[in-house]
Amino acid sequence: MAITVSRRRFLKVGGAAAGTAAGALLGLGVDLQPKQVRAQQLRIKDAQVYPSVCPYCAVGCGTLVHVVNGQIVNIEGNPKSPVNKGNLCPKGAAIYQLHVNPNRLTKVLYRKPYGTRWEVVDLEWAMDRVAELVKKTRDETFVETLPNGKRVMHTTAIFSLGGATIDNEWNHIQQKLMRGLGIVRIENQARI
Amino acid sequence: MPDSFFTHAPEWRWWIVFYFFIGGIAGGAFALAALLRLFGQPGDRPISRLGYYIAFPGSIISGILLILDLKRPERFWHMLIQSETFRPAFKWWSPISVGSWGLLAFGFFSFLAFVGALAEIGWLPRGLSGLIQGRLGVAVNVLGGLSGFFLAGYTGVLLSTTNRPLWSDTVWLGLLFLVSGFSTGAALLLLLSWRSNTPTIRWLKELDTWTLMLELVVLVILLASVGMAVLRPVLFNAWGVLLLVGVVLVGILVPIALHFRPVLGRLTVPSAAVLVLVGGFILRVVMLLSSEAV
Amino acid sequence: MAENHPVAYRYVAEAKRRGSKLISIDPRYTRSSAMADLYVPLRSGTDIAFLGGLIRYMIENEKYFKDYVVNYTNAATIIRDDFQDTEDLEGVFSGLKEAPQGTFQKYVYDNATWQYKRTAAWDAAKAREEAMKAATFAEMIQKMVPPPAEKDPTLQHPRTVFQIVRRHFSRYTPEMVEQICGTPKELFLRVAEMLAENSGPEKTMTFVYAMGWTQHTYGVQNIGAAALLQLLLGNMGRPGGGILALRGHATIQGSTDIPTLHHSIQGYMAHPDARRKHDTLRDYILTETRPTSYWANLPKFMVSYLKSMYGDAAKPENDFGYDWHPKIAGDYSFMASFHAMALGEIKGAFFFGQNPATSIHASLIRRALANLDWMVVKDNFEIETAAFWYKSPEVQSGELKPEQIKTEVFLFPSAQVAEIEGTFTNTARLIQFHEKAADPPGDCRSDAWFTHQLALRLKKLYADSTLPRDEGFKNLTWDYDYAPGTYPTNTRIQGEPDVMKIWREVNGFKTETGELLKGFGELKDDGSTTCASWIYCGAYPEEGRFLPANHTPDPDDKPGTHLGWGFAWPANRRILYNRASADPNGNPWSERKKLIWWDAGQKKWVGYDVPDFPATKAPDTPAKPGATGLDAHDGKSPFIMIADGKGWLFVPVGLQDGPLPTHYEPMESPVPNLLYPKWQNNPIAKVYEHERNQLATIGDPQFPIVLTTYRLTEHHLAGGMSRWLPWLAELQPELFVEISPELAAEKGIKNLDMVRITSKRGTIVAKALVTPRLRPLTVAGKTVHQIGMPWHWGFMGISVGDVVNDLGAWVADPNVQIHEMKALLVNVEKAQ
Amino acid sequence: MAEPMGFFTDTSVCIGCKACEVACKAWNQLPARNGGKVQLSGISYDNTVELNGIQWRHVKFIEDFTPDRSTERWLMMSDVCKHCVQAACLEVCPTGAIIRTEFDTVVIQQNVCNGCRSCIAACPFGVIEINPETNTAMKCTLCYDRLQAGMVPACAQACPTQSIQFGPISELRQRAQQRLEQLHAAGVMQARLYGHDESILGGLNAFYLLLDEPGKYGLPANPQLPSRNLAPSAALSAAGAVALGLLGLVGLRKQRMDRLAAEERGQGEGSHAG
Repeated sequence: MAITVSRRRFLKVGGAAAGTAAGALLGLGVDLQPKQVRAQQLRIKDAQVYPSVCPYCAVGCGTLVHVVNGQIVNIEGNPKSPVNKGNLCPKGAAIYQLHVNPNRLTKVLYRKPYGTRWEVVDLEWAMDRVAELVKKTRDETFVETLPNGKRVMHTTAIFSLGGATIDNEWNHIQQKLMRGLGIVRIENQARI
Repeated sequence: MPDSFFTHAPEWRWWIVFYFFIGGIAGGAFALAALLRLFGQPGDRPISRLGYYIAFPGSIISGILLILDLKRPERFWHMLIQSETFRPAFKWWSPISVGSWGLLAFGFFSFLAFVGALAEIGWLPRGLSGLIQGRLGVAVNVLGGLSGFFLAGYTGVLLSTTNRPLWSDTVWLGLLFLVSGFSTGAALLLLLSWRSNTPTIRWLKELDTWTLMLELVVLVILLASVGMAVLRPVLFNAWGVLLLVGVVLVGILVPIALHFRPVLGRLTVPSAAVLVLVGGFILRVVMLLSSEAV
Repeated sequence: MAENHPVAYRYVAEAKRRGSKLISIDPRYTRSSAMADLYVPLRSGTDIAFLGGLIRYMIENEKYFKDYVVNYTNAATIIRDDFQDTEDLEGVFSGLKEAPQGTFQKYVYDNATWQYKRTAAWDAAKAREEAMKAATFAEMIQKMVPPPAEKDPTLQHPRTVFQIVRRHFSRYTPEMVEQICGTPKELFLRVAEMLAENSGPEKTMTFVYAMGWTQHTYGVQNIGAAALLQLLLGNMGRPGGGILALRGHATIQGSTDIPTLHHSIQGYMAHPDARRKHDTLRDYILTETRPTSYWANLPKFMVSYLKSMYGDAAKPENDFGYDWHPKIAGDYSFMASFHAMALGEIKGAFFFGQNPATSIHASLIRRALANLDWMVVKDNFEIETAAFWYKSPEVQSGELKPEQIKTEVFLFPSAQVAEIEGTFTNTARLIQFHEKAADPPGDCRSDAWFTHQLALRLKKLYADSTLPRDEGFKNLTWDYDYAPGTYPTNTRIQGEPDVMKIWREVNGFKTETGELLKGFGELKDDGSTTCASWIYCGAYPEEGRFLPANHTPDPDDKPGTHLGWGFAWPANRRILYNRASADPNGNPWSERKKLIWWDAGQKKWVGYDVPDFPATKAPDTPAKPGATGLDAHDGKSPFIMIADGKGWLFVPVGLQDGPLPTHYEPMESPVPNLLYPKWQNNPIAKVYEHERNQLATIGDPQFPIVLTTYRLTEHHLAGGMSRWLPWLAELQPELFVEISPELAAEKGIKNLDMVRITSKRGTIVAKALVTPRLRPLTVAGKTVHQIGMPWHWGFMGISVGDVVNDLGAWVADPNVQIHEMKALLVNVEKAQ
Repeated sequence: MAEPMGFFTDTSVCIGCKACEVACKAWNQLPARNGGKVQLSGISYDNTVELNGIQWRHVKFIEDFTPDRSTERWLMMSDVCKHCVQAACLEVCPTGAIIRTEFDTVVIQQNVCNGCRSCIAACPFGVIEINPETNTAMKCTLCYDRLQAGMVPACAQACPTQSIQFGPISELRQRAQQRLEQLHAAGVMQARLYGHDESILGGLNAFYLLLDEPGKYGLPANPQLPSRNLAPSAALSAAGAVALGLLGLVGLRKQRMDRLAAEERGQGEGSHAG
């Protein structure tokens, strides 16, 4: 409080010392403005908070996700995280727009062979179709042994790419499913 | 770079240019009318009434222009009344606040004078002519005249009370606009009554010429007060040319010359008046938009 | 670092406030350079020359940390007499031979001559034969223990590692560095002095790198050179030391640990491979186990892994299902796979959150996509890969027509991080859990949902198969559905797998009781434990205790290892090989730099971190001759995963392209190799040959300018997570090329002009950003211009631009098959 | 009243990452310019170019290199509303929309502002602009809502290098002084503070440590209140009004004299002073 008083006092004195009548009066004028307290509505006041992690680079900044009525309303740095202590980079600060974004896809898009446009298709149908295609291609291209007699039990005609942006849990079940099927062309971003 | 160049333009453009121009004319016309009422002869009355006819619609148009310029026009009343407490909003140190009240006051008095004038010519009940006659008339004219002067001049003060290039780099803008308002007010009166040649008209002509000379002097002082560091980027371009040609030459020097050498015969007075009006308009255009362009 | 990992840089900023010095070595003056005490320009791709110069400086001026080097590195070890260095063979090591078919290489190395000289004769083949007869895995491993290596602790023997290293780098003089790198000699010497001053018992120094070091045909050797230097300076295993990889994806570490990569299986075990002696489980174990290190436990890791795959069907009698497990038989890396796709050898593809249509030599990749029968893209936005068939430059130019592209394309919308629960592993190996905050919109689903649902469908499709080839898949355990009655009720989405069930499998448990494992020390090689990822074992030590979700940071006045926040593999250790933070006797090297130390009273290692060392193994413990595992190391050997417990200055095994880093030029270079004129490039670099994959010649007059590519803090990689976000798009709205005022003047280019950039493989346009942050360098007596381009752009999204990777070449480092986008030759002209 | 709070922005550690810009937009739900579809500015890495109604934090990039690179500096600075103790915007605002809060910060009440833009012209730093979505004047609120909840403003929380520090002004001034001394001791003699004391507009509640002259960063060297011009400007105008009035009166008097003279010569119309 002490500092406040001195700042205010300076204002008045300084204003008067400035010499011009207007300066003094106006300095005073500003100073006379009452301090106003206006109750602000905090957007996240009644929000549920979920600790999360930034999905961009590998620093692993902690974030907090605020949810009101099942909708994400805010995502910001988690001050408790020893990784970032609440800090974020511009990407991390923009995570909200990864979720709430008019450009976001919400339906499965499908393009027929030789098609010229996207079609919106049913999720279940698409899943069934992909499963069929995987089986068909695997069955057609499966190799049990190489010409040199080495047992390989694999297919190299199916390629699974990606993973570095996706949870460890997915990486685990994806590589397990692929290797379980004998699909060995598995890659992610780690070597590019 | 001068400090005023680190600021942002408020984007006060055409609505405000017209407001400044019309408000200046209205204020100047009323001030002239009031002068004639308060100190002139009965023979001056037609011209003073003409001043009232100009002032009141001018004030209405001014108000409309001002509101149109707001980004939230529906909140124009926030200028006058605090929206949360419904108490009057008045900051004597804020030209825009004082100006709003000034325009309101001017509108009020010019309305009274307008009604009085209509009563005087019999379009409204005669009794209302007391608004511009007798004691009440004196009050209306004094207060209205003062608010007219205010309206013509405060717009320049408003511009100076910013941190913008040119505007805030001088304290002469209020005076310049005031003088210009006076001259353009007089010019409009002259234009509208160009067929007559009464003593009032001669007075007006004389007054306008002197006012134009004063305007030229003020403009020169103003430009000198601004300094080269600001003038160079703001006016050493098309705007400066416009100022020289449109204001100094067309709006001031030529009308003055016409006053002394009425080479156009009957058309001299209206021509000069039109030129003064054009010059007054261009003055607002240049003073506003050259700074806005920075 | 300030540029791409601003939040990691926060600690550098803090250190700088306390007086630390920061050096930025970069072809471009970056945001990190702006913060640095010293900015050092160099020609892109000459890091080994620069680091080699530093190595030479430290050795010749005796600035290395002698106690550390003698005790903790293999400096004293003597190498076989028949080893020949690049100095002997004018640029290559002994063992170079013609490459077999299908490796995309001209030459490969046989590393036999790079080995330690043993104190006794050692016939590995014979030992292996003996081992195959052993009854247990432990006995097998025991038979593979070689006799100890010869050493000379005085480091004077001419064939000691130390002397070989000294000779190898003797030509990397400051003058040579200046000639090759274009770095003024004085600047180089200031760097050398600063590094030396800031290393030793009282101080440590760290290297921070990203793709500037890795994306080269000698990327691994770049890192190796830094490791060598850090070992010489005693900066490994100590707080404030090390070499920090700034990795670019949230769980690029996790997806390497749990590898969605072709070459390895869980926990850095090699993928069973038909090209190596991996025919049976025993073969595999004998080939892959390093008997005298912690890797002696590999049979436990491997058997537990196989149990996690095949469950109860994995039995000792069937080698725990080893025969069902697929084997690789070639290079299936990113570029190799797109090469195969370009040749029509791939029929179907999944792209999960990855956007290859803007990746290396992207125009070739986009053409390859048209060869697929089907592809699945799973992403948040309609990325370039999904849209290749109607929006790619090749379609725009008329070369490809949608009506002629057979590919059946699926684009599945994805849930985003706050809509999924799961874990990421950051670049410091820290596994952190993120909660699910809300349901994703519409048909957006987590990737785990997708894979789980796909697996359930495939399980059904194969349920009735009686083919032997399908037996493995039928036995593949797939139990991730929530237990009845436990599915979350606050969601409209059905069919998500239970993350904690996945973790049960990753962490591992006892097969008899189902009891979760508390650490990899509990793993067994008899099938009584199952564990998918031995390095992640212990993250979920008991029901209700999931350490990645731990949220207890250290208070401000505590050491700051934050052992209560998340879980860092292995065993929650924060600094690897931290035994090296104490001196040979177990005392901290200095008070300032203490981390863990030997407490003689308690007879154990104590300190701020979890010791990366047997907890009660005293510093004076001798090595047990002939023993396996860590018993083979003495108490002064910090590097427990390494065969001799020492940091390797000289790397006898593990590297394809030589035991020591050697300067070679990038595949495209404006100058010849000044050091070894006979060998311009890494002799065993890979080139994925294709008619469209041509390379410029040395000093090619058509392509005189060096292009380096990079990322911006405002964008993320190929842009799939940034170019669609208005808040990020407006920060860096368009592709640009950074050009020095000197080059701009030469080419008549002004700021914001459209510029055409052409490589041997393609042409793109970009806006010029003329900036003094780039500068011409004098290299080998001639002026070399360098330009820089961020590569985030593509033809979809809010912020669009040409694909910089269209300029790239399919060439690769032979160790890890990374490309060389950091040093290309191009030409630059004003467009129109 | 609570203690005066504010920002100390230490530009010597600013890495130009723009986290502050995005964190600000995210918290305050401000849109990107034209939905993010904009053109490259060509001004170093600065593509947001200015502070305005939807850009309450703005990072400036100044490339300061000599042709031979003997001097090489890339200055970066996160600019923001200064929350002046003597605030020009607050001074001129006619509606009372702009208030000084209990934290001594300056806030534009969005439900009051009617978009007259006098604050825009008044601000000596070019901070305020109209937000095209609300058509009201907007600028940094110093996260008034967060402050009332005891939280740190979004930008300061996001800033990875503590270039943006938030706290009580008295404490920030001490920290700034220490940092300045540290830099001077390290030989960075160009370092200086800007707005840390009353000499600039009574003190800036968002003040800076700069590595060069204010002008280099686009900051006015000697910003002033617009009201400095009010009294002289008004006085001149008033004097002008008097002068014009007198001019008119002189004319009228002359006219009357002429008329009286004419009356004396012939029988003119009678006159009454009106």
